[in-house]
Amino acid sequence: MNHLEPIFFYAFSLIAVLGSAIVVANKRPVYGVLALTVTMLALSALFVLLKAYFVAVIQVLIYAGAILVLFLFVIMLLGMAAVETSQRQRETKKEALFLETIRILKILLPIAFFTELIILTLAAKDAGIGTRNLVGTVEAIGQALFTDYLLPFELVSGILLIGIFGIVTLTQKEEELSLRGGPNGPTK
Amino acid sequence: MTLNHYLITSGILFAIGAFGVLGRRNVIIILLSIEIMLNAANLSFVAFASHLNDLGGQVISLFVIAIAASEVAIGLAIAVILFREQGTLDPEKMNLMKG
Amino acid sequence: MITHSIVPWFVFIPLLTAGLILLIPNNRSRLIYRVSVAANALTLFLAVVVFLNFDSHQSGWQFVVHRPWVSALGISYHVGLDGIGVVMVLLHGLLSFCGACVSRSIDRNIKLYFTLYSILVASIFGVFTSLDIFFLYLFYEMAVIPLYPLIGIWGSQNREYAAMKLTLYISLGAVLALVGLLSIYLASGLQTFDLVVLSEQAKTGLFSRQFQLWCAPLLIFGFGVIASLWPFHSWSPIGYAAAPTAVSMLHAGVLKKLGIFLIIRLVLTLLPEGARFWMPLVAVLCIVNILYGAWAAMAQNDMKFVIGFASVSHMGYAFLGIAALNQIALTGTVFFMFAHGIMAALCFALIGYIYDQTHTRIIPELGGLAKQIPFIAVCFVMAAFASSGLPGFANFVSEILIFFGAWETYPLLTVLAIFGIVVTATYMLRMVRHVFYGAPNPHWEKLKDAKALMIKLPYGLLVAVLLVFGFWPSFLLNAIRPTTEALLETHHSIFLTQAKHDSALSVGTRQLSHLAHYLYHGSRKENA
Amino acid sequence: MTAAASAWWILFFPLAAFLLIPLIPEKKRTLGGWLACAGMFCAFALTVKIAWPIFEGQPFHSFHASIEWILIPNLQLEFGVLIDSLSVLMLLVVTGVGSAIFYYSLEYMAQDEGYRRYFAGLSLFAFSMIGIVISANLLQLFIFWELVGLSSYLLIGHWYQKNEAADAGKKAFLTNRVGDFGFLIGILLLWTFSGAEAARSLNFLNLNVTIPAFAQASASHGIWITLAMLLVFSGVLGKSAQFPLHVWLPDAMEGPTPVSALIHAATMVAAGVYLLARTFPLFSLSPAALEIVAYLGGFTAIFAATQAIVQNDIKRILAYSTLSQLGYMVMAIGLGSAAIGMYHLTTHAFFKALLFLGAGSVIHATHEQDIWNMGGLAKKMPVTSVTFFIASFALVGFWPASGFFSKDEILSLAFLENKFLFWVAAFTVFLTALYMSRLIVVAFLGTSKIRKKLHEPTQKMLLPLAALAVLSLIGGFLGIQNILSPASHSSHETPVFVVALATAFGILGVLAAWFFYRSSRKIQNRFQTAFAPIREILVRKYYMDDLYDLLLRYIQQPFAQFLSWFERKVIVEGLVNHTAAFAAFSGFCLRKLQTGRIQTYLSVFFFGVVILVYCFTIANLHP
Repeated sequence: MNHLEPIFFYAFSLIAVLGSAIVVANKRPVYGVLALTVTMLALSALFVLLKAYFVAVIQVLIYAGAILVLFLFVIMLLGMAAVETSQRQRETKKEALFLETIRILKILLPIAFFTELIILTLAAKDAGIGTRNLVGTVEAIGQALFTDYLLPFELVSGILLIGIFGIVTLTQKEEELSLRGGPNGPTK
Repeated sequence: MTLNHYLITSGILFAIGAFGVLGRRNVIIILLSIEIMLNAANLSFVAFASHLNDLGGQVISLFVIAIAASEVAIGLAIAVILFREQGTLDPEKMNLMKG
Repeated sequence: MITHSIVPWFVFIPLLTAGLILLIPNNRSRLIYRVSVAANALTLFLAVVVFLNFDSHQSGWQFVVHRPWVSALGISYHVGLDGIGVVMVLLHGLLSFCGACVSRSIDRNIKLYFTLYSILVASIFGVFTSLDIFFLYLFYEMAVIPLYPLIGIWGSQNREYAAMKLTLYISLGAVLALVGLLSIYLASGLQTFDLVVLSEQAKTGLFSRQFQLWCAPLLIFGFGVIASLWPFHSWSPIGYAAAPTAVSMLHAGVLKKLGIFLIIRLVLTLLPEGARFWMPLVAVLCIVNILYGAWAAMAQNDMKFVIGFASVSHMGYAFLGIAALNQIALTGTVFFMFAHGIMAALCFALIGYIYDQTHTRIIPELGGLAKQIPFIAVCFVMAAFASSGLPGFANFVSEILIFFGAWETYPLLTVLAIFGIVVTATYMLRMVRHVFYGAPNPHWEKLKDAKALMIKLPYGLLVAVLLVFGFWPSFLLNAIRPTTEALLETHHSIFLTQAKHDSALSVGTRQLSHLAHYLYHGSRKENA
Repeated sequence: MTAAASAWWILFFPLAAFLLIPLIPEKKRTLGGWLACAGMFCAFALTVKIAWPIFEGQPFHSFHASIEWILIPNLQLEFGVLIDSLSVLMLLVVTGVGSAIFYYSLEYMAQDEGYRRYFAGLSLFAFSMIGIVISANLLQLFIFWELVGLSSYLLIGHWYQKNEAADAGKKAFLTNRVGDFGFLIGILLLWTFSGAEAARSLNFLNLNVTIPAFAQASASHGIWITLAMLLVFSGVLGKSAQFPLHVWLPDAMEGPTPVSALIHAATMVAAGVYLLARTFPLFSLSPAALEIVAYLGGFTAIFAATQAIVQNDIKRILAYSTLSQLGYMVMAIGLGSAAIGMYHLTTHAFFKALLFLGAGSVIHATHEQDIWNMGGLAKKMPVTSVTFFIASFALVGFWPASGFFSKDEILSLAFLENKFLFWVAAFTVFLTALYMSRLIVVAFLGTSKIRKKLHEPTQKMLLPLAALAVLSLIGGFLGIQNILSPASHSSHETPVFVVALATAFGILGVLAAWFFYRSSRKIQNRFQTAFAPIREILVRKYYMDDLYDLLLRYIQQPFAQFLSWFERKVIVEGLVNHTAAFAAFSGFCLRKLQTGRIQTYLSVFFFGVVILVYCFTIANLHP
């Protein structure tokens, strides 16, 4: 099994990288979401390689299944407008110079960040193969979850609850506005 | 495979996600790129978990997924409202906070 | 003995008066004035009692009251007086009393004025009496706060600018000093703000030489700002000119001395090596202080500006005394602080009296006033001669001590300082000549002289004090001597051992003054 | 009462008068006058009591007593009394002449509205002058030195209503201050030389011992000693109005005439000569210093005498004559004999005070100071004129008068020591005779130009005149010179040639003035046109006043203006306002950063993260 591992690793990480590149580079968000699903699956394969089976399953079920589906719904809701119209509004000459530098910066920064990470990881001395006998089975995770990490577990449920409240109030605000004409007249 | 490999891939993914957040002019794509960055983080968590033989890394990645879920939900709700107000998804237009 | 716990009352009485004044209804202005004068008279009486009961033979802290407050950080309400503290408390008692008497001419919202005035008095007493660095800094900042409204509301022309500038400058200095104080607290590692403990440890080399070298300038130039050391002096003439009489009296008389007092109490005791390293630079700066202030005063035609620049120039002498780092000069400096405080306050009080009647301080407009206000004229002539260091006044004794002391370490600079006296005499007499002598100006026919005893009291009191300590200075010197002796003990003990491996690294000015010193003394040293 | 105790009392009598006079109400102001005189008379009486042995010819034994004033480790300043033959003589002069002048000014200032203030000032002056004479150490002498300057400031500026008087007072004090500046540095130098660190003291007795020891220590010390003594001499220049610092004395005539008599003739200006005599043992250590002193004295003598010739104000003529006589005294001490200098000082005090008081009574009667408006006073004011003649007789130095003896001592000393100075002194005798006889011829003889009826001053003013006249006449026979150097009566017999030459010059001067000023206007005008350029220089006082005004106006004033400009521009505008401007500018730049675009914020944020990680990499790469 272990002689096949490098091949699987390179394959899946390549797929993941390409998928995310497509997400970032394409024009239409729908393709973005699909590319992201592909990346998610590749990542869960990597998790399997790392013997984190439970996390891999959750990744596929929740992340790919629920969140990305949510994305699709929203894109459908927004319709054509979602296509990026990238005409540039006129800027004053002085501002242009400033924004130009910011744009260049936006490209340079991730690259700079990436190179630093590479230097750091290469510099790390004891980067040998781990003992690799850790297996992320359901009962191991379940046991850890409900003993050592009980408090964070409860807190996460709290955060999810807050998320729900947030969405309800946001959407609530939106309907109420349309009923009584809203601050700046009926919404279009 | 060694820990470094996994860290390098998660670094690449994170960089691409960052580029997406900074460079793209569409809120949805920005949210997607944020998801990529979060996944990159997850990958490195799990890689370290297996490397350090400590389950903590995997449990944390679970939590990250949970939080990412609520974050995306709210992010999309805001995107929808912004779209209703501004009529566009381009973050450049949204400069009410201009100093 | 009841005198044991007198010292805390110095701070509490003015604060209580501030509270009491707030209770008095606003229209009873005469009552407010009387209450505050009475309170200041009480503090003056206490100051005199403390001065008389001060045992000048033992050099330690006396009248000590110690209450731990925040033991975690090592802060405690620790109050006490040594030789220098007693003299300063007496000075402040005198000036606050005279300041209260003189501010009879304040007409707008008197209640607020006297409340702020009492807070200012309380905080200055706080600085002189506290032995805990935390409280020292607390009261130091508390002194600056009431100054802003006092100058801003009751001052004369361009008072907002002056109040703003004054507060900014002093708080800038205070911030610099705060950095120094905190680094002392941390570097000592004793977890205590207690000055007594720190100074004991400092004797045995608590702070490393490296630490002292960079911490000393922070404190010196931090407190140098309020003592108007040369580059940071430009706030003081403007500040005094705009301030009301009583405030400029207190400011020139006492607040300026805070800087010097704190430098002596903190830098000389805790950072002896740092002091020894930086003092040549301070010496050069203070000579610029003297001559610059003197000549600038020559070119002014507003009386308060002249006295403002005069006090800038006189502060140069105090710094010269400190910079010389020997027993005579240091005793001279403390005595000088007392004498100059009285003299500057007297000048401002007299100018205030004239301003209240003539509403102008421009010298060319005034002329020949001696005919109308002889008493004020006599006091002013005496103040002018005291400021130019005429024998018979306390200023002369202090200046002689400073010159004899500074002569040992900086002979050439002392010569320049002595030349400063000649210039001082010139501009003071020029002012006396134009304001009081000469043909009587018909415009000022109706000036009223100070007839009633209560009006004459502050001026007479200050002149009397100058003369008494001028004729027989050992009243004060006996109190100051043991403290300066003990203080400089640490310097000699450290430098005798340390003199041999003095570090090559020394500031350019240090070489400059040593070169001049060597050239001058070189031939005399080897066989004197 | 022991001698020391009486010395203290001599000092404190005038002080008591000074303190009591202001308490006297305005109504009984004459009481103030009498109080001041009483103080002075008691001081004089006590001095005579102390000096009694001298009158009986026994040698005077000096005594010294002092109390601690400032006590600090290695700085002991004490307040002491030192009475020796020198100070007794000076005390006699000060209190004697002072009493006469006090008595005189009772009458002279009777109508003055600042009566009590005047007598308070006089008593303060007497206190400080006596202080100088009896002080035991140099610093104490310096203290009284400045107090004398203060009292002369107050007295010159007595009529402060007049602008010239106020300015003259200020000028006198400041010029003295310049001299005192050098004097103080000299004291500091002497203090450092006077022995080991802890045992330093400025006591004269100590100085006379330690400084010579210091001088012998090594050759280079001689230079320091000369420097120190020249600095002390600068104090003398200021006080005794010698050459560079003499400008204040002629202007000091603005004060009342008794003040000029007391201060600017007899006592205060003599304080400088007294200091030279007191520190003579130190001066004698450095011949170079003495050389300078002698030449400067000689120069001042002739310099002042030339200016006296062209003065028209009677008091200014006497002022310049005082300058030139002081030059004589300084020259005498410079040539090596303090005794002769003091001798001339004593005799000069008598006749110069008499001259001023005489001038005072003339002014009191005629209210006129310009000699050309007087004339023919001899007939109208016989007593004053006779005393005036006696005094000028003594000033020029003719046989019976005391001036003859003291001046010839100086001339013979000069003849022995320094030929050049001898001829300078001799020529000055001629000039002295010239201007004094000019004064007498123009003011006292000739036709009277005064319209109103003149009357002799009252008895109160004439008595001092008479007393001083007697002293001026018999002064030479009192044997004053052997008070100071009793042992060796002047070793050299005054050569006959010197006496003859001096008298000849004197007579020549009188005759020249007699013929010139008695002759017709026509000849006088011709002479004046001939010497017009020289006369102009003399009238303008060698442009010294203009030089000092120039110095003040074109150096000190612009420098002061520059400094206050520097103050406003560089410090205020420069540092302060610019820091404020910088704060505003940086605020402006940062504001531009808030573009409102989320992504710019994110990129800035991400930039921060990159920097942070960069730091970690650095930290990791080379730990």
